[in-house]
Amino acid sequence: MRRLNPSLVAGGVIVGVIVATALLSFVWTPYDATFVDPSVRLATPSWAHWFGTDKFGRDVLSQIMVGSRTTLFVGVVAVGVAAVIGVPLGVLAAMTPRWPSELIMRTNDLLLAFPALLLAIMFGAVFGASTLTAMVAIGIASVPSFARVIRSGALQVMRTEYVLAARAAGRKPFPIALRHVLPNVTSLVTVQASVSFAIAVLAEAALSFLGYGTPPPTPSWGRMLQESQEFLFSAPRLAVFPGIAIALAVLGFNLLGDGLRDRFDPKLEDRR
Amino acid sequence: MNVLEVAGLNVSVRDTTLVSDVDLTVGPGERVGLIGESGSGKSLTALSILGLLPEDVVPSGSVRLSGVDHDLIGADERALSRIRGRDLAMVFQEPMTALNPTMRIGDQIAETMLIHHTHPTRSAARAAAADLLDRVQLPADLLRAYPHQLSGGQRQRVVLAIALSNDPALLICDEPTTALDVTVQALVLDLIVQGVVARSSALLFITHDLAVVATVCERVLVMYGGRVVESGPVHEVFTNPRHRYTQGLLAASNLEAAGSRLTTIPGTVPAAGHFPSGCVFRNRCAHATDLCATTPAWSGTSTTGYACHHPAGAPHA
Amino acid sequence: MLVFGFLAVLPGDPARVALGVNASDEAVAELRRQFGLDRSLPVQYVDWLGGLLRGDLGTSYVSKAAIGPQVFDRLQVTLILVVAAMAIALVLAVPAGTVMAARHRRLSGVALSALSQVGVAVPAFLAGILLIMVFAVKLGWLPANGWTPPAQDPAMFLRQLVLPALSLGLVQGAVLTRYVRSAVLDVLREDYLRTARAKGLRPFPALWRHGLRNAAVPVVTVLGLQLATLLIGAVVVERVFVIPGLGSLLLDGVSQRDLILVQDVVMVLVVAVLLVNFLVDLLYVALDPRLRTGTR
Amino acid sequence: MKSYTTRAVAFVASAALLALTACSAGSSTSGGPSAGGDQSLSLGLVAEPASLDFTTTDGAAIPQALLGNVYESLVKQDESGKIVPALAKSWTVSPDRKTYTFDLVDNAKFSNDKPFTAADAVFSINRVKTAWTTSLKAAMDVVQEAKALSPTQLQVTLTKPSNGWLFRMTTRIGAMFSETGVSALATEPIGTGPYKFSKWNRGDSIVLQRNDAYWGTKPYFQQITLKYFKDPTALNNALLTGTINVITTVQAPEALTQFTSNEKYQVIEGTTNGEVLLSFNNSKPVFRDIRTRQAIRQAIDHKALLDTCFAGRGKLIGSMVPPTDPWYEDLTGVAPYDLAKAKSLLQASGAAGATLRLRLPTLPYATSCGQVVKSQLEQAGLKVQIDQLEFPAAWLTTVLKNADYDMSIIAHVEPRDLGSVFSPTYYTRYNDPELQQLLAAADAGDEKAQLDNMRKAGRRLSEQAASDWLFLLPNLIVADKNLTGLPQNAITENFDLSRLARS
Repeated sequence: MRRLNPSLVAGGVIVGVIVATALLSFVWTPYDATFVDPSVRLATPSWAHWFGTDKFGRDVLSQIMVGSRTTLFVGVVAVGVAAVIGVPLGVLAAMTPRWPSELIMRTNDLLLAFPALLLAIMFGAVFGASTLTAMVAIGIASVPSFARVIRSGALQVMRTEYVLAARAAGRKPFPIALRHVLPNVTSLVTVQASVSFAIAVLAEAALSFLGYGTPPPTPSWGRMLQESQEFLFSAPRLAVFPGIAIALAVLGFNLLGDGLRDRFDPKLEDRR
Repeated sequence: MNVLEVAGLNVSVRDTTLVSDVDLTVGPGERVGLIGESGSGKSLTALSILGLLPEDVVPSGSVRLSGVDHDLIGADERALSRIRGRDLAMVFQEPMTALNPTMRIGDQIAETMLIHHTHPTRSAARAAAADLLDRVQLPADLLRAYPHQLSGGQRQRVVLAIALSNDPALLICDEPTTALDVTVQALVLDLIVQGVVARSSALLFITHDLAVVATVCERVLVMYGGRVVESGPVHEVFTNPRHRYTQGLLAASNLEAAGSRLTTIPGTVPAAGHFPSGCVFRNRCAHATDLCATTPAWSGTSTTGYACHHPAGAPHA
Repeated sequence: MLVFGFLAVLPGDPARVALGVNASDEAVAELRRQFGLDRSLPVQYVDWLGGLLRGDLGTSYVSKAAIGPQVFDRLQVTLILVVAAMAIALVLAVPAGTVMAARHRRLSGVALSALSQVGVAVPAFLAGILLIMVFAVKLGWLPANGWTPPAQDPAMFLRQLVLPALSLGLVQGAVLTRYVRSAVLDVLREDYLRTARAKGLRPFPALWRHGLRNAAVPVVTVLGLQLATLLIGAVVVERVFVIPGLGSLLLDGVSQRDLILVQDVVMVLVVAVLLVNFLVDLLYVALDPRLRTGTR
Repeated sequence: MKSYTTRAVAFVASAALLALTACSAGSSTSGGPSAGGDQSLSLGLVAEPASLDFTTTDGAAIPQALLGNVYESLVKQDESGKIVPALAKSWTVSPDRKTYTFDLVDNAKFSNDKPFTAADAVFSINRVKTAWTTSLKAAMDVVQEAKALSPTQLQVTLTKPSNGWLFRMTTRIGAMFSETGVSALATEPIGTGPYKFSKWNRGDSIVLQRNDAYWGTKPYFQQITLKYFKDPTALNNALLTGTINVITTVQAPEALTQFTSNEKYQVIEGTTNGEVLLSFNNSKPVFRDIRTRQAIRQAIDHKALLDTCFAGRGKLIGSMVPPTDPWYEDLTGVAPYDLAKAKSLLQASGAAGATLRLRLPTLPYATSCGQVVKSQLEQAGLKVQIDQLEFPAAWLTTVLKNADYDMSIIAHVEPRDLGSVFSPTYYTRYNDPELQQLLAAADAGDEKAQLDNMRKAGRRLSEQAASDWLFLLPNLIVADKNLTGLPQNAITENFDLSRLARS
């Protein structure tokens, strides 16, 4: 009889709602989220436009809905990149002898010094500004933390009896990594992924604020927030909806990460 | 008057009862052993005496200490803090982790005395700490050492010095030598006994090791499944066990029958909360009958007796 | 080196940016020659390295001013901001995280915990905008933005520092709180804390005397990481509060394709990260005597 | 084309920098420093210069801060756009309109204490050809010789008559430098103006001090701080909380309401030289057909666009001529909004359904307007793909240099820039010999010929639909109520600080 973990439930529900919204937005939104209609610009919330409209007369609710897609895309790409590079790197650092491992981790530390922002701007300039390039940059910038976490997890696995036994039996490092180490760090990867997801969502918002985020007309919560700047005085609601959406998404993924951590590592149940 | 009187102690976590109805007394200067396998509830019993159970583990019943005019169960933290370390001290099982790694040994010993104002000044407390180290046969220059610079045996002696620093009325030791090398076990045990004898402190000694109980204690209580199943003077219990569990335990530890084939108790200790009702031992007991489904009553006096429907050394019903 | 390679493939050219819109290709080529951009990349790189060894960070293509003093001015500004924010974060996070851990099953702990989760979820610039709206625009208690060097006008410096430091500190504090909480929870489970209680210390004094120093080790790690990433990460808050910090300098450098400047800033960051790592290691040793003898 | 003087165009150097102005520097108006009272003023500006040297660095930010304030020119424009005396008390033009003789003031001094003489003027004019690197220097190509007849008399001979040259002398090209004061232009400008450069806090502000040895009427404020803001909201907040006294360029027109509704502030709304172009790459096959270009112009509802992306501030224009130019005429009727007409034109030209790349610089107004343009053009049956290019670097290289684009949106803020923008070598790739002839005739002719030919040129551009003109950026200034001397229209490239005063 296991108590339901409140973080997991709350995080799961929030993330579920976001995913559902994103899926729903493929088949239905109240309005075309990018349709510009000056005749209804800056409408206050009403039955026709639940969240009102922005300065282009676009429906805010529709934009929030389609924006959830961007948010998920942002997270998936960033986390994907970080995981695909960071996990093998972490496992490698854990399995190699002292000095190559040191080298990997030192390089890793230095990569931390390389600002994600700079990377994002450069990528944008080289490959063209898009959500994708910005997020690949954010992903690369998240590699160090991934590698670090995975390495510590993998080190623990390497010390377990079954790995020692496998090594004693003369199995090659690669099969050991594949059969023993990777499966045992998946829980860590999952936890780190949801945390990085939240970070990526925040990073997209910050990049958008600086004008390096998702380019128009793709709806994005970060850009909505940025566009709402000049209306802070006259129509603060334009900042409120995307602001809440971003905070909720970050909250959701953080809670999910905490919940998963408890679930995978019961001895840390209190920890959250 | 007894130093410690525990009556009807129950310990439970949420809906699971871990310790049931434990009665226990320790007289002045008396050395009492509490014996049982892991999971038998002996450590929980000790922790509930100190009031240091984890937050969600709840004790009930009564624990009284001589010289304290209130029950320790249900007492507030402030009152308990005054007692702990002064009247009641404890040595834990794991010397490697029991000391603060970031604090010098001397400060850790002196702290106990400073908390309870048994030595008014820092320098007096430090001098007393040097003296205590000497009594556990450690050089005084270890005062400035950090725990990691000491071996396990040395650390356990430091823990002992801390526990004895305020001449407690009762010292509780929870498996103090289990984690130590065999070679230093004897020394530590010796120091414990010397320490309590020198201060006329009472000792409650928790262990699973019958040989240790035999050397250290005068009286012994046997716990299984969260209950005291037998108690009495060490010699009597060990030579003439009445409870079938005690009997099995003695046979397994092979104290007497040296050279003969090792016997074990069949089955394994159930997980906490999964002990059978009635006699907690009946699912592993060769003598169990339907009668054992009811909880056996205590036979004998409060200090010597057993709880078994089919005690050893008695004709079968 | 990475930076060098990267900037070389960036579209855009500092000479062209400097000359703007209608520059002829000849004029751009001439200016490139003046900037030394016509040389091969390795030559430029070695040149820069050589300057670095002499302690010379070089001269900006665009402003023609020595970069060294600029970078250090900006670094100083950002450091003041970040350290102030970190101080606020620590002051918030240590007590809050400790209470959250010590009372993690009680309402007060859970409520604080929820609050910190929300804090983590708010982007720092949003926090900044809200703080400005309330304390500067509506209430008029503090200036909305700007930066005054402390030597010039200490009172104004402090007044202008409050809001940006707060907006950065609140968010970082919320993040830090979670690490403090988890570190304290770990410590609470330690045997030595039980020993301390057995000595007669009450829960909070026991945690204070025996727990904090031990809990500090993981917290210091996070603190170091935050400090390093914030040197540039603070740029968004710098933008909101119009603070001439290192992040803004880097952004300007990139947008003007001022290769040397960008290279220098990244260089400074790398040094800063190494320095922070070093300081963190020193702190470890100060905090944990086990690390002093060199053996584990 | 060569003969046309306007070679240079300044782009909006950063976010919507609306070229700002006032009329000429110096002696014109209101009183000297009042006794007591507030002697300092802070102005909030948008784009911080990267360097203080406008001889090698382009962009509107440097002349905006320094020209007319720190540097002065021989002649300047007054509020109505007329060329009036500055460091030259008067001048005469020879009958062949090739030789200009200037009589210079005799009491002007540079801030390095050297007197200003005709020799400095000769030095400054020649230096444009030798030391300047920005493209603006081409405006001096027409000068054959400059010589000092006496310390106070300068003679300039042109290779051919040019109306544009004297006009250009009112811009930064005409700035007078000291022969001994050009060693550190990027960091220490030295000029004869009413203000002296005092300090530059990079990333934050430029501080100017009143030049107490100024030869003309001394300005009101003792110290003026030009503070730079990248974030429009921060700029607004700075005024609201009293950190600055003036927003010289309102970037977020939607936020104006918080000032219009407040007693403490005055809002000035006028015009500028900043034409916001929806530019076409005329070298692309799809734009070679005039019907496509016309269709695009008629598919855009300019009024709705202006309302949407610039809060209705600004003025609708139909060609590359702002209302402050003498040859302005209202050409908004040439291509009125007519969706049906646009659709049929597109059908006729075969461009219907074509996909056009709209490559936008990362500037707020471009991003905003781009989205409206996309939406409106798609209603007319075109497909528009928006691309954002980092401004300035990526945009300059990709769009401006390589002309790798179909359409873009950018404000051209240089005065009288129609010839330079619509040239076959410029990014518009607009090759129109008839236009070139009109411009050449205008530059060489007398005043009437100039007027006629320029008017024809403006009309020709509009009728040929060489690009679409979305709107003219407004001169939007918000300032403390009691501040006087702020320019109504921004038609020069400097922001005149010498006329500012408190009432």
